[in-house]
Amino acid sequence: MQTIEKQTVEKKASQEEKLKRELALIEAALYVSGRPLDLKELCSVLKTRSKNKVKKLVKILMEEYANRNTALEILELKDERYVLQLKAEFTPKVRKLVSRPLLSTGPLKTLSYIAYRQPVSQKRVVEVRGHHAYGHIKLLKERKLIAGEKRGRSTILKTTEYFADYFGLSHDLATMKRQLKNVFEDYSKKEKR
Amino acid sequence: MQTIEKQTVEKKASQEEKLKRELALIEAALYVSGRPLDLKELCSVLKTRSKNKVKKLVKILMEEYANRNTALEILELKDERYVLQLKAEFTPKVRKLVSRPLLSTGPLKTLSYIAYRQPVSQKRVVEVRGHHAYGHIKLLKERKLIAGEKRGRSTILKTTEYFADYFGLSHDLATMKRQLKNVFEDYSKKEKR
Amino acid sequence: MSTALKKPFYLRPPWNILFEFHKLEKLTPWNINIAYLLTTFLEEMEKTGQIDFRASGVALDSSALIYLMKSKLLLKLEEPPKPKPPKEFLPPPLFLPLRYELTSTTIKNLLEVLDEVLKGEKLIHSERRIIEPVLPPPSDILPQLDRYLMEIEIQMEKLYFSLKQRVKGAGIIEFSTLVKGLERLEVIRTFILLLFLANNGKIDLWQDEESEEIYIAVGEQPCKQ
Repeated sequence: MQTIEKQTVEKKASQEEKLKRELALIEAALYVSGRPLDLKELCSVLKTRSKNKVKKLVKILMEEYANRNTALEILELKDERYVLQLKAEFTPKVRKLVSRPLLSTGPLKTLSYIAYRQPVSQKRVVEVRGHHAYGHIKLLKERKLIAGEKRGRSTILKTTEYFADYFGLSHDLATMKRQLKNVFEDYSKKEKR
Repeated sequence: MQTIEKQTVEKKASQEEKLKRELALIEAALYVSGRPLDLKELCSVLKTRSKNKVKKLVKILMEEYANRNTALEILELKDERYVLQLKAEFTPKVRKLVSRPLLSTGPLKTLSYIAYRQPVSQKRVVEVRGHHAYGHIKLLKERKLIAGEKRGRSTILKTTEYFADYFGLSHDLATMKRQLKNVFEDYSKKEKR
Repeated sequence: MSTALKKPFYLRPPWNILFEFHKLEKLTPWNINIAYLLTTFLEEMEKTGQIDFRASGVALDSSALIYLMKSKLLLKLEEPPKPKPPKEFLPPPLFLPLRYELTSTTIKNLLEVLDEVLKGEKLIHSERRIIEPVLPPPSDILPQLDRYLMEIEIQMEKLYFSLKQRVKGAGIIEFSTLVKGLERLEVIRTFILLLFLANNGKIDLWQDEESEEIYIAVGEQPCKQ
């Protein structure tokens, strides 16, 4: 006959096992999807209906990732969505290894200008970034990172919600611009070093 | 004045920092490429010429991953190549989240033809697949799925190691073609039934 | 008389600059000392006794032109410099976060499409085979074909129309049936027209490997892509 102590230890061990498996499942889901997943999607992977349980699990996983202090991070986005991605600081160092088509530096500069100055007229963007910017704007629209809006004879450009999500930024314009300012300041500090 | 002890501690800390950064860089490279990388590629990310150093670092990272005991693993393949991937047992559980195809149908057809007939001249591929194939070939090269080689005035196309890795085929051309033929024949037989 | 044939002194440097306008354009006006040029020009003219009022006129004209160029440059310098647009902060590029994504294409997908591609390849093979054995050397037929070729568009339309009628809109007809009872030259002409029609995508052609019969498919065909 088993003693109560032994039973408790075994139960604890099996609970830990279960937790590990569930965390691994969430990690697997975030890894393969390569996009933000909402609680519903994560629930379906874990075969549970409890959003609360999944939320707790994701938080544990996020913390584990943060503690490991490596190249990957799990972020929480608006509306309780979660994404696994490479930390931005590593991007320039490993970009060349990506086999998917990426945007090159030119369009990315135009994007950051639009994000920083939005809402901004297309005319102004072209003045500042040069005539190549027409092509960049087309490309950025195709990728749904920016959207244009006709106002009289001019086109006003803004970033999209998809853009905010992709970068884990706020959907509120003022907050986003503040966030971006911090990003750019960090960046220029690093550049100066 | 600093004591020798303090200096030693500081030196050790900075060495640990450096190690962490290097491990994170390797992790970053393996994560974004999504394919096996050889020591040369990893050396270029770490900006070092010492394959031995990189090998040691990858082994440490492999061990870390093994100890974490989660959904991801780093494996060593033939010819000192390393890959970060989802453990096979998790694939069935998260497959439903994977919906984006590697390529759309047109380029995929061109790729399948090149794989089956390789080494094959670009001219022949365009003859069989039509003029769109020029665009497909460009795309497939960008995605590192095929490579072209000039032979006199014509270009000979072949699939890459990445192609073989992606579809789980041999790197040896003759073996790969035999594998493709076998699977293909099995497949056509089943279709005819 | 010999002096008249000799090149006048003012066509030599440094005075030649006043007489060769194309050279003038290439020089910076500030580098030309007009006072020196004109003084020495007069001195030289007096010394040699080659008094030529036309040359003096041209020299004067050129001097005026150089003055004009100099004053234009001066005016340009005096133009108030345009205010520089305030320097705007240009943020660094925003690199998109990199996320690995597993893709859904499997080897089964690859082989599914391969099947279709290889069917297309077979078709091209047979089209090629048709071209090689059936055509007699061009020298046999070309002289007689001249006028015919000029009317080829009309002939193609005629043939396409009759093909469509024979298959009642869409369908397949054998080449042997199409040319039954025709003379050899007519058969060849019909065949060439078929190649043109196939090239324009109006019809599809293929040849049976064993019977060597050529089949002509007219109307909507399943897309090759």
